[in-house]
Amino acid sequence: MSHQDIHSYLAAFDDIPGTRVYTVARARQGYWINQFAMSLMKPENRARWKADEKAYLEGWNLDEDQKAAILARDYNRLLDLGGNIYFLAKIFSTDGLSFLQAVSTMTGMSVEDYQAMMLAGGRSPNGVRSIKEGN
Amino acid sequence: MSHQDIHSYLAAFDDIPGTRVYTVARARQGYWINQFAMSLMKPENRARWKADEKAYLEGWNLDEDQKAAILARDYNRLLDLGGNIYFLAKIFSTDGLSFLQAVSTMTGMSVEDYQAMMLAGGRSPNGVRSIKEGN
Amino acid sequence: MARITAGVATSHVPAIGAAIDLGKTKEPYWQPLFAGYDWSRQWIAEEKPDVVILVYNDHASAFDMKIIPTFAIGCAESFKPADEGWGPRPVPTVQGHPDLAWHIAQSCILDEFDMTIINEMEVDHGLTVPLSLLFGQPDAWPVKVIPLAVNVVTYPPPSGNRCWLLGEAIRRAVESFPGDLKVQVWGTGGMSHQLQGPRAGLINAEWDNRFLDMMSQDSQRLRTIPHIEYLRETGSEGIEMVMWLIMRGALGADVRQLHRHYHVPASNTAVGHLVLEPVA
Amino acid sequence: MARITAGVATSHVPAIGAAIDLGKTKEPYWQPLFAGYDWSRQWIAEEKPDVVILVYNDHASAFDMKIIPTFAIGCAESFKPADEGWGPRPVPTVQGHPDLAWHIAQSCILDEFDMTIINEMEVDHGLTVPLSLLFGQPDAWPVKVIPLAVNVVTYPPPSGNRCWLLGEAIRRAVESFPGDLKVQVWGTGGMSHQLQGPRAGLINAEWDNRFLDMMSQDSQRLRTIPHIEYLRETGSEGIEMVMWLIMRGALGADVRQLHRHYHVPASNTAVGHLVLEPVA
Ligand SMILES: [Fe+3]
Ligand SMILES: [Fe+3]
Repeated sequence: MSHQDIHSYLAAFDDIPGTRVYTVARARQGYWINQFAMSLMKPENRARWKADEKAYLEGWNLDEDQKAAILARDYNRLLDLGGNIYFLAKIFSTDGLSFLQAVSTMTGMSVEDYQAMMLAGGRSPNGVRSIKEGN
Repeated sequence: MSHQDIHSYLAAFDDIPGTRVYTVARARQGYWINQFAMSLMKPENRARWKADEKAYLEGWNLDEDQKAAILARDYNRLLDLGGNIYFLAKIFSTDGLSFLQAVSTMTGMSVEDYQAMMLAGGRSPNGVRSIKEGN
Repeated sequence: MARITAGVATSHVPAIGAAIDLGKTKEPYWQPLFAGYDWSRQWIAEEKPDVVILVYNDHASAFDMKIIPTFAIGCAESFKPADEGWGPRPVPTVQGHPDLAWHIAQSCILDEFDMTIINEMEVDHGLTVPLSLLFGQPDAWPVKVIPLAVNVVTYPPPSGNRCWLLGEAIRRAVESFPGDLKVQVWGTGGMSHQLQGPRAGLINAEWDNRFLDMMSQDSQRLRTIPHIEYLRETGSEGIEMVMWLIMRGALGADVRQLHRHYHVPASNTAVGHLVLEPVA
Repeated sequence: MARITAGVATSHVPAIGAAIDLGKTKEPYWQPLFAGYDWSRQWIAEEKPDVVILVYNDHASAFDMKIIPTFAIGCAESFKPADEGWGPRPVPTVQGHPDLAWHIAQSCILDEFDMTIINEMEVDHGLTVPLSLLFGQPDAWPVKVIPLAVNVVTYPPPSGNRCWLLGEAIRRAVESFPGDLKVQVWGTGGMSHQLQGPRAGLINAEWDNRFLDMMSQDSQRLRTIPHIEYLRETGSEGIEMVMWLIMRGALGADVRQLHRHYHVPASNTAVGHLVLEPVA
């Protein structure tokens, strides 16, 4: 067993275009975004959330940026602030959105165009493997 | 790394006199004894327990044997029924007993005699290592 | 003695569960996906395994950020479907096999795997969608299930090699369990998918199919695939495929491929499915 | 770079915490026990470590039977003392070192240790009594602490060899942490004690002292001691000594013994204490 260095392991993730890997740095930054989102697994919490989103967010140790991104359903911004997609899924599921609908909002495409891309076989990996290699 | 067989690993434990190792079999049998005991870590639960021990036990999926042993503070019996000493400690701590006081009740000695034995260097391992070997 | 009689790999996309639950499996979008499981449903109905060790990942359902176990084995009597934000799936409660689960947990710890034992847990689509794909919509699941939840959400997940080694340890454990049980190991998740960011929607059918090939033809090579390769080639959530290696490691050196299916898309994801049989 | 500058071993008997909290350390019963820590208190005041990686076991305080992690590393900002049935100990909240803790967690997972990461946890006497023994009663602990909780309650605990290997992995992790930190590793629990059944009160001073010898003289032999030997020779709770091997493994091949203390009894337990220094 070789002992890989965690720094080089992590550094490679930044070389993938259009992707935020849920590293520890992100997990720590987004801790309360994710814990808030997870709370929406309980129907009584979903009811309180739907009744008054702003009031519900007060209980969760979130900063103004994080609150604004949640209220705006700005998922790319939420990823940058440390949100993880599986936690964030509790927010869009509560909104009645599917993974496909919510995910498309992060790509700059309309839901229809995104759906059509998927039906045609999805996004090609060519050109989006590595920023450095440009492949 | 050699692959030790779990059956021979566990069988050896039964050869130690006067000892109940907290194996999985015991952990499964005593699950609710231990979960009940753990609940006494909260002051509000301790208050309810002290006010009416029998009533408090109703919430915990315990059989009559287990309830009787808890109410009697029969710690050897509780070990046989799957209790673990670190969980049971929440019961005797709530009673205001120290580990030494509670532990002595399992040995057939008075607290004073047990305490004196400990001051004299404790119980010798000679003769209580193995039932089979008699050493 | 108990024995591992087969391995199953399958994606576990939540939309597949929704399609089943809402009776949409015959719709044109879904029909070709489900058709690829017809053979497997027939096979498993004849095969009648007693227990499935179901390797999956929890998607922020049973575990929040307070506690992140690398390998968590479910030893409970039963496991309720989790409410992931739209109510629990209308599927039966999953019945565990505590005797075998605890036996595996103990054996693996003796074997120097640092298991986390779970006695109360809800299970999400990662576990229930594979059951629906193989068993349809019964009133009760016709098999006992031992959930094995692997962290592939917070980095780093376990290496592919570590997953393979755990599979080998699970096999040793199963074979030392007294009692005549037919045990299957299922590896779930994947294949290509990325659910986040501007690169979302990535699918790499070529890489996926090479991976499917290697499961039966060049399996030792699978152990050496680094995490970054899954991410670059198959999207950020493609990392779930490391879990297939626990299944593969449990089957021994050689396997026969009994069935194979690959379909794009299910929602954002490339669906891959294999049925493998160990060759003595 | 961060470096491991010393290892400390010590028992963590709850009654010792009570004696300190109630101001009884000068009483005849307790005086000889505490006297053995005088040298260490002075040493550590001069040594001024930045961080202690404190290996201990949770005694049914943070973890109930729902979840049993083999190795759980505390990555939180701080950890409150647990209420073990008589109210929390009146000691300061323990301050963590999340940067180093997460670094170790990640590095050890890459190194194929199946860590459980903990972000919220209370800590019991297993962790706070060693701090009190070394630092007395300050208003705030003069060191950051990374709790490393090892399951030694539900069988099987990790093997001695696995503990040693984790120690080695922790050392590699610490040495790859950027930033100039003096890090100590403490192994706690033991020595001889049995808290249950008719055999309770067992003390084996001869075995304990051989174990203390081996920590600096024949340390590779320590890895091979099977669980059953701890149980037979030192009582059922003597198994806690496997945790010392994580500390010892982290110090490297050779160590110098700076201080040693052995005292019977503290309540039901034989108290052992070592201060060790790695030899380059
Ligand atoms: Fe998944
Ligand atoms: Fe202890």
